[in-house]
Amino acid sequence: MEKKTIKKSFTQGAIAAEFIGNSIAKHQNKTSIGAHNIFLGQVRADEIEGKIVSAIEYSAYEEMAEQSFYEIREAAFEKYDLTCLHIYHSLGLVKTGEICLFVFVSAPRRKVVYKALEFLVEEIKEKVAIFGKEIFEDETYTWKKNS
Amino acid sequence: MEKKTIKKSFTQGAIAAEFIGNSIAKHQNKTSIGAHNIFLGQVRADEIEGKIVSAIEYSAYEEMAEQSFYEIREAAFEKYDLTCLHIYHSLGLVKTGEICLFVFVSAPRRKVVYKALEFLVEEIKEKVAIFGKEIFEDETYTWKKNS
Amino acid sequence: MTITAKYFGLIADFTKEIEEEFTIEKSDFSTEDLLNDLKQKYSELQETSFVIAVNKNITSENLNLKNNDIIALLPPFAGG
Amino acid sequence: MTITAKYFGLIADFTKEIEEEFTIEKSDFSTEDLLNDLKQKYSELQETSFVIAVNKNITSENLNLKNNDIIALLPPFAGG
Repeated sequence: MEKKTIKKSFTQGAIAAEFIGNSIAKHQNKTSIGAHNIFLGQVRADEIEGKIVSAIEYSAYEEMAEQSFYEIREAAFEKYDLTCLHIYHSLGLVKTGEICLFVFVSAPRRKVVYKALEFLVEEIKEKVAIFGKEIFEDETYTWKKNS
Repeated sequence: MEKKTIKKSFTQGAIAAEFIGNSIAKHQNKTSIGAHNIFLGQVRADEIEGKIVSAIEYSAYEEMAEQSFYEIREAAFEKYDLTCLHIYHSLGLVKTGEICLFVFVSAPRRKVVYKALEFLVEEIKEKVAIFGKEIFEDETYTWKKNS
Repeated sequence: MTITAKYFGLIADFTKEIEEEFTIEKSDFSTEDLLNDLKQKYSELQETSFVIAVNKNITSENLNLKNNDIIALLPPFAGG
Repeated sequence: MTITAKYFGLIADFTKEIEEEFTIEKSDFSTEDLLNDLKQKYSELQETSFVIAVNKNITSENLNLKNNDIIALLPPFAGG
């Protein structure tokens, strides 16, 4: 008997561009797919009160967050006619210019992928218990809030 | 004196997953970017009157189409606050499972990238003089129409 | 005057050419005149849906043609 | 009963702990009772915006707690 395991979305450190390229390559044997839509979150070198962000250190309530990712993924499959979808989010240190969020949806036809991707990203931002410490060049920090 | 040249969007054959990964990597020194959104068109193995599509052969009115890509790109920069955007479309043979369209938008904040990407893809589908011959496994073909 | 007609996709299939040059004796010759001549030459055009571009601009008006104009016959687009 | 409080982000900064176990003598003890105690212990909580999750479910109701419940104090989310 197969046990249904919850697919993990967290990954340690930044998400490499090469990993994204490989994920795309893995979908090329699924010939019912006509459209992919990918969202990438990249860490910005924001200026906050005169100091420049050099990295974000992500932490999470992991058990709860993986459960939220699972629910968001199920909701997306329920709402949209998707062939597959993947979510990856960083934990730990991600430097400016590096990628911390990778959301990937695929479907036979394109119309549905725009909406599905926006739904997923907005749900992740709003509902997943992830915390980000914006670390400045002088090693002080502030806690990030989503807007 | 520098002459402004129109960036070319057409590329010969399929767009490799590795090329997409490399494009993403090239944006990691732009630390004002917070969000990327990527659309990929992939050739489907559609069944049409009992025959399975094995490839699409793209042709175009190239001089006119490059001009259309240019105008669509300019319109997107006008409408949306984007850091950069890139469009690549295949010419020639693209097999099922391979990628024929790669549209890549980047912006400081995410809200704008969803709309910008959808605008670009829909404009490309509607306004660019590209033609696609859907080639079946038995080497007969039919002309593709966008829906 | 001399004008060039360009054919794409499905249309090039039955014109068997991708480009043709026409020398027009009249000085007054419009896109509609050209299309009428082409529909005579290629009867399949009568049942084909297409748009035309004059010098790379799509137009639905009946334009007067000038020397060296390029008229493209474009079947439905299928990019992406 | 024994309950566990978990602290995250900004809140863990001032609790200096990521987790604390509390043994409650009363059988009738709610999330609101817990929060009142915690606000006494960590005065910074009074000016901090957060939500709570009981056994991984976010709740805005005042729930009665049971043995082994896990209550997480979650400051604003910042994923992506």
